[in-house]
Amino acid sequence: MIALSDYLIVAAILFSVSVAGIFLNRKNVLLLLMCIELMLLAVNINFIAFSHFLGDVAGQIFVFFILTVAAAEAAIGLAILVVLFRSRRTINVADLDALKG
Amino acid sequence: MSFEKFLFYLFAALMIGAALMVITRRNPVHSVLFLVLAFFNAAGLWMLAEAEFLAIALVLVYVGAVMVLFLFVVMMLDINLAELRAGFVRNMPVALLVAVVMMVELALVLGPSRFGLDQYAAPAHRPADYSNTTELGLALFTRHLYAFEIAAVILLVGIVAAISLTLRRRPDSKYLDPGRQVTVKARDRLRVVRMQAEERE
Amino acid sequence: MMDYILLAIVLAPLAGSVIAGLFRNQIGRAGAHWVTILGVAVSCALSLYVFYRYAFGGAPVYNHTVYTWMVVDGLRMEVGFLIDRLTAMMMAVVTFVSLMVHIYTIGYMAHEEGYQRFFSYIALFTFSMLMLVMSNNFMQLFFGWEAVGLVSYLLIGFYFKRESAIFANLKAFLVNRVGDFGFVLGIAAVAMYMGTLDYAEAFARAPDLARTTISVWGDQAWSLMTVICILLFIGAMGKSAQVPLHVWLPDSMEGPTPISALIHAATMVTAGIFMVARMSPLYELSETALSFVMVIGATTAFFMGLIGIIQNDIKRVIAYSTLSQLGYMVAALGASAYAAGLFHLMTHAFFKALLFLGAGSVIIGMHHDQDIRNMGGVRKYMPITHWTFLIGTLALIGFPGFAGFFSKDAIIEAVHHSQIAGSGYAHWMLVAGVFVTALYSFRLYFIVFHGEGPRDAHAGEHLRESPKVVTVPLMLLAIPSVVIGYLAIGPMLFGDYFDGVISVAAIHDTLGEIHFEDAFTFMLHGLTGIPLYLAAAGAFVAWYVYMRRPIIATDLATRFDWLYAILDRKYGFDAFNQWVFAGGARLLGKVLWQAGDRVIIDGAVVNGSAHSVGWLASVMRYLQTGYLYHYAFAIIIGLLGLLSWFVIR
Amino acid sequence: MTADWPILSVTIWLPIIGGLLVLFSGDRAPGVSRWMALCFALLTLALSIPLYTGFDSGTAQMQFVENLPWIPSFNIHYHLGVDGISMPLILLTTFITVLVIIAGWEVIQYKPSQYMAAFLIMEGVMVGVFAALDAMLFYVFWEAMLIPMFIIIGIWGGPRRVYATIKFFLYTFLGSVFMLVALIYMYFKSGSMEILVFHDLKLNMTEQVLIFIAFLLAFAVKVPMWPVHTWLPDAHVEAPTGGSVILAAIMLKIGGYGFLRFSLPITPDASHTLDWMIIAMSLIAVVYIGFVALVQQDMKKLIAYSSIAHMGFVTLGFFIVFMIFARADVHGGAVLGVQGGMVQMVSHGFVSAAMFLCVGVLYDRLHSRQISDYGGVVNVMPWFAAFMVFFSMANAGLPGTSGFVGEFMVILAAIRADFWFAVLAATTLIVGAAYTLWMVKRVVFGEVGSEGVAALQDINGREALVLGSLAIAVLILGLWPAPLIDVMNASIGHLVQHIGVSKL
Repeated sequence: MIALSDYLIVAAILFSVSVAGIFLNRKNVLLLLMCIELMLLAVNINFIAFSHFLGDVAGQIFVFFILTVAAAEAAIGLAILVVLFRSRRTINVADLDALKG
Repeated sequence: MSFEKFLFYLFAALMIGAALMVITRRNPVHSVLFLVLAFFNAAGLWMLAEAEFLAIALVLVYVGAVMVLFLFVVMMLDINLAELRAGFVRNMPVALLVAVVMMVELALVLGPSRFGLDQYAAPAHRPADYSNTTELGLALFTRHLYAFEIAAVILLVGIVAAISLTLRRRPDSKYLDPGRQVTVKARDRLRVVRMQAEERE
Repeated sequence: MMDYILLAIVLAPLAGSVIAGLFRNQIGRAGAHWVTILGVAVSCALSLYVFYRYAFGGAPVYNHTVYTWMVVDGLRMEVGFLIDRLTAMMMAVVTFVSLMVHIYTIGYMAHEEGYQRFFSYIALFTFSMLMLVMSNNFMQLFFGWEAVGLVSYLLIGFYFKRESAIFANLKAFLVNRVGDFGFVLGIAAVAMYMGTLDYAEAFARAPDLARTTISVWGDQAWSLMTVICILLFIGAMGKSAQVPLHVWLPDSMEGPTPISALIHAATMVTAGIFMVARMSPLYELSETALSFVMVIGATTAFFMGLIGIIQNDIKRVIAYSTLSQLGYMVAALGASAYAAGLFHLMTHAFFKALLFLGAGSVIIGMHHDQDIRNMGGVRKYMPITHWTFLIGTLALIGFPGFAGFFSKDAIIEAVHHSQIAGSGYAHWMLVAGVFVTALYSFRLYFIVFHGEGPRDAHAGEHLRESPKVVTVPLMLLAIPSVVIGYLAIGPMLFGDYFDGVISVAAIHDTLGEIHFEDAFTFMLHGLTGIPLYLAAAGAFVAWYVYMRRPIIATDLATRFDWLYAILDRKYGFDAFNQWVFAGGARLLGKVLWQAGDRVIIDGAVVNGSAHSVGWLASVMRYLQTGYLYHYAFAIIIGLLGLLSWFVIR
Repeated sequence: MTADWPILSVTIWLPIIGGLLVLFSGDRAPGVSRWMALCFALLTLALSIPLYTGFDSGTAQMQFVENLPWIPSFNIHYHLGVDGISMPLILLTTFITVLVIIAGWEVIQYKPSQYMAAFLIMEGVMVGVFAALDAMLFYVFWEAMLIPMFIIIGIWGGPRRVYATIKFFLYTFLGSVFMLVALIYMYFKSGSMEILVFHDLKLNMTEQVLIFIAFLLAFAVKVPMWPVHTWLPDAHVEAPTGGSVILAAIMLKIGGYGFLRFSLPITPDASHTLDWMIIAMSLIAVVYIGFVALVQQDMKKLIAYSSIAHMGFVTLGFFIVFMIFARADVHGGAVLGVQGGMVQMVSHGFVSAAMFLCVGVLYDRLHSRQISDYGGVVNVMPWFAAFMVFFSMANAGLPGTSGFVGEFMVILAAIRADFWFAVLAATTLIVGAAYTLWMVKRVVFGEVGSEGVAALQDINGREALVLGSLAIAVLILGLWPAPLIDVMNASIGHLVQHIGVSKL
């Protein structure tokens, strides 16, 4: 039988992979966004698994909302990216240092 | 090993593999496509966990809409890939270290010793006429209605924000402003100027 | 009836002042002097009536409240009038001299700017002085005390364009404030220990507190009465210009001459004398305070007179003479001869006002030149001024029969009979002062009125007698300067005039030891005393040195140049105050401001904390690279750390 | 006693609503907004007068009480009421606001409607501070007060206004945060936010000392006491005339009011234990600040420093109470000191307002506050000079003006605590006269100092109205303070009795 820990470990691996992705592609905003999507996916897997094993539908509700917010976030993130690219002709994070103290 | 277990490992392996490809591909288009694959497999995992509605929703909404949006953007932008790849190899050891440490630690926390079958027995399968959609709908539209509406608003705001951010008003395009047309006054259009009559020379 | 009369006495000058001040443009110059003179005349007439009622009609003491200023914590503070013979006398003197000065001013100020303002001020002064003398409590006394100070401030600075005038008025006010500092503490002590500010109640409770001691500094016990009396007397030292708070009075001569006559000779400066006399039930309980008073007074009387000898400004000579005479009065108070002090106050008010107004008349003739070295022979041009001035001078030096003779002789006798500490010193100072008085008075008289004529011949052509409005007051003042002493000495000093008003302890009753039958025998007795011969000697020396052999004066000045320098610098009081107090205060202020406020509080604490925050931030900003991935790493590392903590724990 | 209409609420909210209306009226028709503002201010003044006429001076109870639940779950109420301590200050507020609005009539040309609105809102909020009987409500008004002032100095201020505003804001804010902590602590202890409940709340010595210090930080900054006074000169110098007037005349009083409403009755034992500290700070304020004022070159700074010295009298009067209690050989005097402090506050409200307005009159004409730029003003502005000398005399505490009454009472009380307190306090007679009259000498008297002075115009009717009404107020209070004293008597008597009883 599939154990709860199996789901959790899969999600943990997925999460770690996406963390590694953030490190590897630190200059590419697009990939950063994708890694965030993957992280959220890992989180969602956890929710689904807990919902399944605890027999509580609330976990799925959470996933539902996370999906909603993630969609909105992706849309706005990409929109910002487009605007950014239009004005700067680049999406290199290293060039975006307006917040430098 | 039961069929379920097999499916689980299959989906899981494919998902992790696809995720690894996402973060290592040189071409972002490929990354997005592998991301789609990862999502598909995740949907399979959700199916196994009897979250059918969300699995379908993930495929339809997420893969169908969000990922396609990603694809559009990636293809639309003319990105200098070499510049963005710089430091990929240099960061590899750090990335691996962090990832492995995190994975190990997460495994220690989340592993079978705490969340194995001994602690949480696998739940019984749902009967065939059980509708995940119904149950989710019931919960969503009763107890969580308020949150649901907020989510709707967030989506709306997201849409508006995305559009307004990317909307470009072209200065050369001509258009009519009905509001100004309606409120126009005669004196805005015509100015009567009193002038001294010039003497004939 | 009495209520209304008293209110009218006080309010009539005030009304005149307010009208002349606020509606000066509407009523014009003539309106201003008419309205104020009317006010003061009403006040004067009623005061004389009140004086008549008390002096001859034997009216009972009037002590009533006009309104309650406030009642707080069991302490009633009221505005009210206490009318007895002392008050009645003061009212009569104040309003009479004031009226004379008002009339005189019409002539003196005829061509000056600020005519209405001037009348408004002097009427206001009359009001304030009346409030002071008619008060029945300490609070109102202080009100009048400060109000006359205010008017004095305004009037000294009347020529506000003149730097010396506005310097002098500031100085006058501040020095008076030093006195008031003591005065208000005295009042506070009275309120604290007697629980009342009303004279009658305070005096009634005073004997019970005669043996009370308080510890002011450390454990040393001080007699309460001594502390109170000395504190109150510090106020009197300010107002009546006693050493060392006398410095403002000579400078106050920057004001117009009528003011010098009214405020800085006849009335305001005598407020201190009046106050001490009024407080006689308190002073009698403290011999230490009386000694203090007497020594201060005697010192002032002699040493200020000396300075008068070398002054060249006609008004300043008289000012130093005023200081000296005030010293006589204060010394009399110290000898418990309150009546003698008040008697001298009254005679002095008349003859000193006369002298000042006479000097003013000369100044008018000299076109506002006040330097006596430029004068001379004025006698020929201004006969009335000359004769009245001579009368004033004779009264001042104590020529037998003139007013000053009786009062001054009584004071010297009284001090002679006094047994308290310092009376010996005081007696010799006062006796020596007689010689000095005669010397400077006749020096002034001879230089101004005799001699060849004005140094500037051109000035002589225009020199003529002053108009009637000037000379009439002179003549009116000359009369009491001659006769008032002879008439009043009997009842005032040795009769029952001040019975029940002034209290003198039996052991201090110096006046009682003077043998007195009537004024004439008193005068004859005076002919045998040293003071008269000293005065005559002074007058002779003045004549000899300044008329016969002027060379002697310059010769002496060069031979005793150190003495001359000391006198010329007025014993260094002014320089000392200027350096130590004015300069010191400014230096202290600068140090406190720059070092305390700016450097320590603002620099170190306030801005220091702000700067340290800024410094910390400037260090912290290097952590803010602005690169997204740095923040992301920070988050992840933080996550990792948190996770590790969970695992390891 | 309760009126049949909510007089306090009206006094608070009418000007605030009026201010908002004026704000929305905009700057297109400045005349309209000025008149609107004046009407609202006058109306508020008129409506606040029943507070005096309907006041029952025989009782120390709160009057004109309004009590509605505000945040019921935290037991916080909209609770208003006045006693003899707060009522005169409310009237002072409504009166001064009218004058400030008239004084800023033509002077403020930049965004006049916002200027007027800020003052109206300020008025309402300040009345709220005085009237609040619920600590939370008090705190809200207390903090709200900072905002209009911040704006007034920040927008219409002088060249260094940013420094001044930030200093002002941080100083006062720092203090009030500690006060909030104290209030919350007492809320948890008593379960109520009622100030009157706090008065009877039992607290042990440690609690009292900590609460006292927290309050002290808040109120001492506001008063301001030495050594937390340095914000005041800067704020005054940079503030527009109206801002200075409100700041000096009313905002400083809120600190003094706080001592009477919070520190003394809530923590009597701590006040007793630490009174030496307050007395020392007060006396230092009187003497030290007096000397500092002497050397100021800027008229506003000089008056600001003199304000600090005068407020030193207020705190001195409040805190000598315990030492007077301790003296066996003296009867009474405690009430005298507190009353003296109160009278000094009201009087200082008039006098400092007038002094700042006088400087404002000069500043409007010559745009300089430096004493050295003036001289001989009396030659060209005789009426103004008369007012200036009069108010300077009041500032120096001349009897017959209001400035004397409070100082006199406090000195009379201080000598009962210790002879030397009175000596040090009385030095203000000399030093106060010195700095004020020296300034007068250099500004008003003398030959015409410069061409700028020669071109000065005497005060116009509007300025005469403002200064004249203040002069009348100063005179009335000086010649007949009994009406003010009578109103406060019962409340202050009750207060002194209350703080005489230990809470331990």
